[in-house]
Amino acid sequence: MLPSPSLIVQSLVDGVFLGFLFSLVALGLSLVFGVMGFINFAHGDFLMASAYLVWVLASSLRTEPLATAALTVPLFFVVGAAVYFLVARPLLGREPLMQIAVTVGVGYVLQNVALMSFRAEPRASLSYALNTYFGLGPVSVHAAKLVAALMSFAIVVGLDYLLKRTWFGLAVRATAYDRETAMLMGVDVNKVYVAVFGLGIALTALASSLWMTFGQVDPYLGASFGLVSWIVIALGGLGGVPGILASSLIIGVVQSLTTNIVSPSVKMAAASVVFLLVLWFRPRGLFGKV
Amino acid sequence: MSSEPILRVEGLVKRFGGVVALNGVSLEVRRGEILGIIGPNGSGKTTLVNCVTGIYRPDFGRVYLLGEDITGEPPHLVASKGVARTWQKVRPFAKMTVLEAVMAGALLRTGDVEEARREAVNVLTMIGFPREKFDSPGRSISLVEHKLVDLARAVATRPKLLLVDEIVAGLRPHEVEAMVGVIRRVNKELGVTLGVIEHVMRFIVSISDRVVVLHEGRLIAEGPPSEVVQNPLVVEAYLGTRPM
Amino acid sequence: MSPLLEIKDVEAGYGPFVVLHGVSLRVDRGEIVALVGPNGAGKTTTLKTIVGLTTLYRGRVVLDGRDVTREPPHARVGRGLALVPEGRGIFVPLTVLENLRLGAYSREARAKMDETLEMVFSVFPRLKERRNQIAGTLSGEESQMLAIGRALMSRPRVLLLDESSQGLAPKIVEELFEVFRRLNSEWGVTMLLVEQHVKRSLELANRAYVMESGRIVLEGESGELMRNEMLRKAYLVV
Amino acid sequence: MLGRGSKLAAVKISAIIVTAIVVVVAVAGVALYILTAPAPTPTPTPTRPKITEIRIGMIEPLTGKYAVFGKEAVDAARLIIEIINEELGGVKSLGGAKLVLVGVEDAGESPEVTAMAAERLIATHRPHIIVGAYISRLTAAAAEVTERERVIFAFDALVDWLTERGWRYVIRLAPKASAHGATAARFALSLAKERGVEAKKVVVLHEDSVFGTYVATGAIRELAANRIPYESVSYPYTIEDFGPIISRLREIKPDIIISVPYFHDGVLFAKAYRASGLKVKLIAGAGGCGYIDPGSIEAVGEAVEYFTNTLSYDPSRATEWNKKVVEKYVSRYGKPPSEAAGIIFYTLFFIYEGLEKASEMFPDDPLNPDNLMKVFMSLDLTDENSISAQLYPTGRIKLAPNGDNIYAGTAVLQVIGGKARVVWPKPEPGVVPVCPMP
Amino acid sequence: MGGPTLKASRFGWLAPPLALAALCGLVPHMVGFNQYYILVATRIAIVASVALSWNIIGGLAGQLDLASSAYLGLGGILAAELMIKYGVTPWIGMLAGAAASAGVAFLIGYPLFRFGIREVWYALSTVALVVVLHELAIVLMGPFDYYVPPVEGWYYLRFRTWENLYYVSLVLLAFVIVVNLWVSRSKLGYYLKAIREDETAAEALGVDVRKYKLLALLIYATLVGFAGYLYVVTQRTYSYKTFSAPFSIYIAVIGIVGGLGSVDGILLAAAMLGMAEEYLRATFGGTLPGLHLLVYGLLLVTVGVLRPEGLATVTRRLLRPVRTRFLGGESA
Repeated sequence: MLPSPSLIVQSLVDGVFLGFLFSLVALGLSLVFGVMGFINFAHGDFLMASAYLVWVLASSLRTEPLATAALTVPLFFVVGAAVYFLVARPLLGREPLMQIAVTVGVGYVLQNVALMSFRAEPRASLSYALNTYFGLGPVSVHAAKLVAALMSFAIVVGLDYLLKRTWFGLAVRATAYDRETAMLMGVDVNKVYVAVFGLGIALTALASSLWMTFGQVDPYLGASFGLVSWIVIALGGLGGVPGILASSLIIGVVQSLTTNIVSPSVKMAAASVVFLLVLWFRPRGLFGKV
Repeated sequence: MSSEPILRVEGLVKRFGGVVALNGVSLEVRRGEILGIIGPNGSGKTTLVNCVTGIYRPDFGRVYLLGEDITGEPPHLVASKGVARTWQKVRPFAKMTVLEAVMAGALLRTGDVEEARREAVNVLTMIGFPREKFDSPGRSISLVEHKLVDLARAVATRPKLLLVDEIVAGLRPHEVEAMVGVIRRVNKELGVTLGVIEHVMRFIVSISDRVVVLHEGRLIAEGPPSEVVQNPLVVEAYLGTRPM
Repeated sequence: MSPLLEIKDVEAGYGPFVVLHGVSLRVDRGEIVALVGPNGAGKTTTLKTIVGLTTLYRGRVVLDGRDVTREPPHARVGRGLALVPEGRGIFVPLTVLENLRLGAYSREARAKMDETLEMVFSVFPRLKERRNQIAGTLSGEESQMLAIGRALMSRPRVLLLDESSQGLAPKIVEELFEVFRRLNSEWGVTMLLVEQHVKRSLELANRAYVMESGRIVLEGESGELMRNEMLRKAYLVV
Repeated sequence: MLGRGSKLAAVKISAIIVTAIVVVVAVAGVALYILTAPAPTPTPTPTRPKITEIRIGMIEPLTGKYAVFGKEAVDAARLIIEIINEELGGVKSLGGAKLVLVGVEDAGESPEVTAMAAERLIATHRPHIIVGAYISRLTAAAAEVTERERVIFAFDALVDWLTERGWRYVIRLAPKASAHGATAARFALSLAKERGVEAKKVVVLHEDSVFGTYVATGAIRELAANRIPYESVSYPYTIEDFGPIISRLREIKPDIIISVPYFHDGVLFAKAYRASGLKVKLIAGAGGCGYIDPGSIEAVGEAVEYFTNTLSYDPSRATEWNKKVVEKYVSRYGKPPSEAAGIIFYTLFFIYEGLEKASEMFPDDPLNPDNLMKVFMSLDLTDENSISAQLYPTGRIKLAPNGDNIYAGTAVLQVIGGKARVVWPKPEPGVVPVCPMP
Repeated sequence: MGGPTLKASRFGWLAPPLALAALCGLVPHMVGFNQYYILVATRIAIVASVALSWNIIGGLAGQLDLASSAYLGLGGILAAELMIKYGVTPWIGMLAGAAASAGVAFLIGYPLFRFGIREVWYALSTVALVVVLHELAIVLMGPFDYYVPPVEGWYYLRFRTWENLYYVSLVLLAFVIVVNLWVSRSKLGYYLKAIREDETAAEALGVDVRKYKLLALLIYATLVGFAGYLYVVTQRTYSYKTFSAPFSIYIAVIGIVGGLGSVDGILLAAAMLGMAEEYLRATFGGTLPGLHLLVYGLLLVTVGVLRPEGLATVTRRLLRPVRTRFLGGESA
């Protein structure tokens, strides 16, 4: 049976919304990987941890999940900095496999601390204001998702501006390209690393606030976000915010289409197949430079 | 002895972006000789080696090994056809022992590990590598030892032609002296034809049968070492007295 | 008067590889000092040691009477050292202007950036024309101008130049040396330069050091060295 | 340098020798094992030893996604065992022998881990009876071990085929999955009919695990028997976003949705449904959990109002023991028992009642698993003669040869005013089922 | 290698492996035929076999392969299905499984190596393979668990008690160890190590990098595919979940913690992690959900951060007295 056109349109819309959120998460990971060459396989798990914090705050204070970002984002920046000093810095320049193994260990720790604290039940703290749908032609739009997508987009564009137009951004881009020469410019590379790692983790906190306006968290939420982020980086190449955005949207739409037309069970496989094909035929990513 | 040179390079051109690293270089390496290839920094010496050994594919020009066109062949095929090289910047096998690293080279000509081990021991002994360090891992040996291992690795592949890229850079005078002996022995005792790329003229002059000079991607002089060194073009290229 | 830059009895290298075996040299205020010697002699390592990019085993680096041996590279840059690295070290994906701005990254330089930028553009008008271009699209000589211009952006007290004329056409090298002269005389920039154009750099420099195998083997007034047989030996043949 | 060659020849020879020796040792080990291994059957209890304790083991998911159920089951078991030992004085016919919870193993969330846990539980504590493991696929894995070791396994898992595999030492009192589906359909159709609500199209919306599929099959069978047009929509229970499913439902426009959630997908669906503004007459849940358990209501809030669900346990059954147990449970754990606890209630009391009878039927060897199974099969319990029946939704327990309760059935609860109220088979006093949903 | 002690060491180095083999062979007796402990030991032996197979691609060739569960699952599921549906003995099924794994490895490895994909991208590609198989299996097999039916005997390679399978696993482990030793002492091994160290330099020595990497991948996939059935039997079930990214990572972690390329270190790591994990799960799993995984994660982080060379150095240190006695010096 052919899927109805309205289902396809709906999938495209949902996929685009999802893609914007992906771009927010993937951007943080791509900064960490691009600037300091550190492979973080626990990136998604930080999102999960922060989502729990959002849940705790939003349900105990009875506030909008989005409002909790004011607290979680700075807090996770600090968490990111701490993780950088404890885990990432000793491993900089080591074999990639060691970085993968250790960050997998960090992910385990986060997942199981969450499990011990909150048990396995999924938790949700829906947005009060945004939890409505409205029709737009054949498509029904979930207000919370729309807001999440718009905010993600705004923040990603803002970060692009930050990277392109500020001294900090200049230092980050210089460090990413050539660490040693950046030092010769007077850039304190260590500070840049801390800031970038903290920023990457802070972005997952922000993404989790947006996610929690319509989604829910269990200890295993991070895995899919982590893998998707890596796939987005492979597709987008490194360094370019537009590349990240475009490939996030592609993955969002691919996942949404497979979910609706084939089965939700194979959405990660679809993304993985896209990843393998791109890797084989465009090893530098769909959008240029690595 | 056949008149066919071991290696013949014709009109090699290699560009990187806007920079022309090789600009129509043609040269020959004759059987049994030590050819010195010199030139100031950035004159295209290493690019020449990379084009010959298949690491780069030249934009124009051909490379012939004993008359066979090997232009653009992948490095491992070039190596198995008999062109070995050493590296200007050492590429140590940090976790392998010295002996193992050299065996990896020797295994090109044999599938038998024991034979390769004997060969590796022979080569290392011949180049005078200290025996007590045969089993040291690559990460624990000194720079000059690295250079020797690198050389031994390449020699162990039993090449027809060995391209030695700046092997004495960074070495102390007495080490350079020793290296002259090593290179000579490789040439004489094993009958390997050598292309020695070097920046230090003194070294080149003392070991080469013949010298070619590269400057800005072009061949500017060729001849016996003593003549080449006196060539005003060469002196200028090196000391930069005035624009050519 | 104490020298502006001095390194004393330095033993340094990269990880386990010791490259410099007890190198000492000094650069006085307003001087141009040349550091020459064959490949692999340790010239680049010496410059990198001055800015703190190598592993230092022994010895001290003193800038204007202040011991900076323990300071990280970015702090030394803040104190007025600038190195134009070998191979230029241009940030290829960034624009020309961004590269130049990075040169003025340290706090003191940032304040005077606009003024310095005008000065750099006056020395290298080509950079002004191309300021919004991606640095990767520059030609070899333009990249070299950019590298030097970028170093000047930090208003350095000592400019360290590593093989700046490498790969440039002779005419351009001529121009480049003219720029060095101007920088020294008009801007009062003190320079330590590593060059393969030995003769030309000796003509430019007040004094020079000759390195071989990680040691200083000769030093003196440039004119004297020009006539010294040892120098020819180091480079050419016995 | 005493000939590297000779050393290497030695290495080669040695490699062969090592291989040979490893094989020889392995073979020797097997031989030794055959000679010295103990007889594989557990030693039968000889003449009438004094039985002081009956060892009960539990395997429940305590980590992973299902931990919430496992923990509740263990809590319930501790309570019931305490009641049996203290209030009822242990198994009187066995001289007051106590039930002892010798070990609680974590079933994890994968069958491999569960099987491992079962191996360990049995090897370490040699329990007489094991209760577990709530999740059907985990239960099946544990049963593979209990069957081999001839330990009686009382399931608190619902999937039909657990009792269709020819296992000999298993019992299950709880209503199986398809019974849940059938009950939900029967309840929805009869309520709709009673209220004159149109039921032209029904969607069976189910998660696609074995459990969900069995429940859905039960519902579909019931719908087909009543000639009601239906459409089946499935999704994985790991689903994160119900948006697409809502779109499907929007297209199908069903009157009634029979929804088979696992747990977290139920929470998610309820929210998505409310947010979507979609309107159906009734959402009748089927299956073990979701919608009406305290956890769901807490997690979902108002969105789940008027949803119904089947339940293997009826917390409001007005029998003496049911009231008592619920009261004790609430006072100890501060929340009403959900299904996971309820199944444990009647299962443990059933075991207790069987043990009381065992010494009567098999005075020589009451705890022998074969004997015990015969005892369990012989029980026919009703509200009048049994505590466990009083705790059971249908009030009657008699096991079929495969270990399933012949009189199995479920209750249906509806969330009314934020509380789960029993509306089927008999509504709680003062409760009127709401249909159509406003 | 000093000459004088060489004579004493000719067969001396056999002592530790012999002691180990004897120790392993007697495990069932030492634990008093406690089925649980024997099963734990069996699983450790199988996991160690998989980790040592991984060592060929991961340790020797230095390719960060995270697809071991893909090959294990393919081999295991194929052998089990052949047995259940067609009554084919697992002895043949395991060979078929090995062949199927090798086939899939070729299909994925050929393009990857052809396009020079390395490091994190190779690792992610192998993760992608696991994800694709995982979800493909959901579609093909449904979300069900499949059980190997309760048949027993050597024909089915499945027994009422675990001792026999334990010895079969030991033989498999011994075989994998021999393959490891053989590979690392053969031309292939030297070439793989050279590739791990520096692909470009290896190529200049005449090493066909693509070919040898592919060869390593094929050996690894074949061995793991062969072990699949044993794995499935000790796990008791197979399903789409057999294709598990965490399990693949676990295997790689054993290889890393044990020390890349080191047989003794990996054996030690497999045994220690296997026992520690089971101990923690059994001890704390019931009271504090997730604690064993938490401790395991912390262990991973600590070992990774503080001792990145792996456990091999620890074993070296522990075994040094033995080695110097029998070997007369440090060996590589």
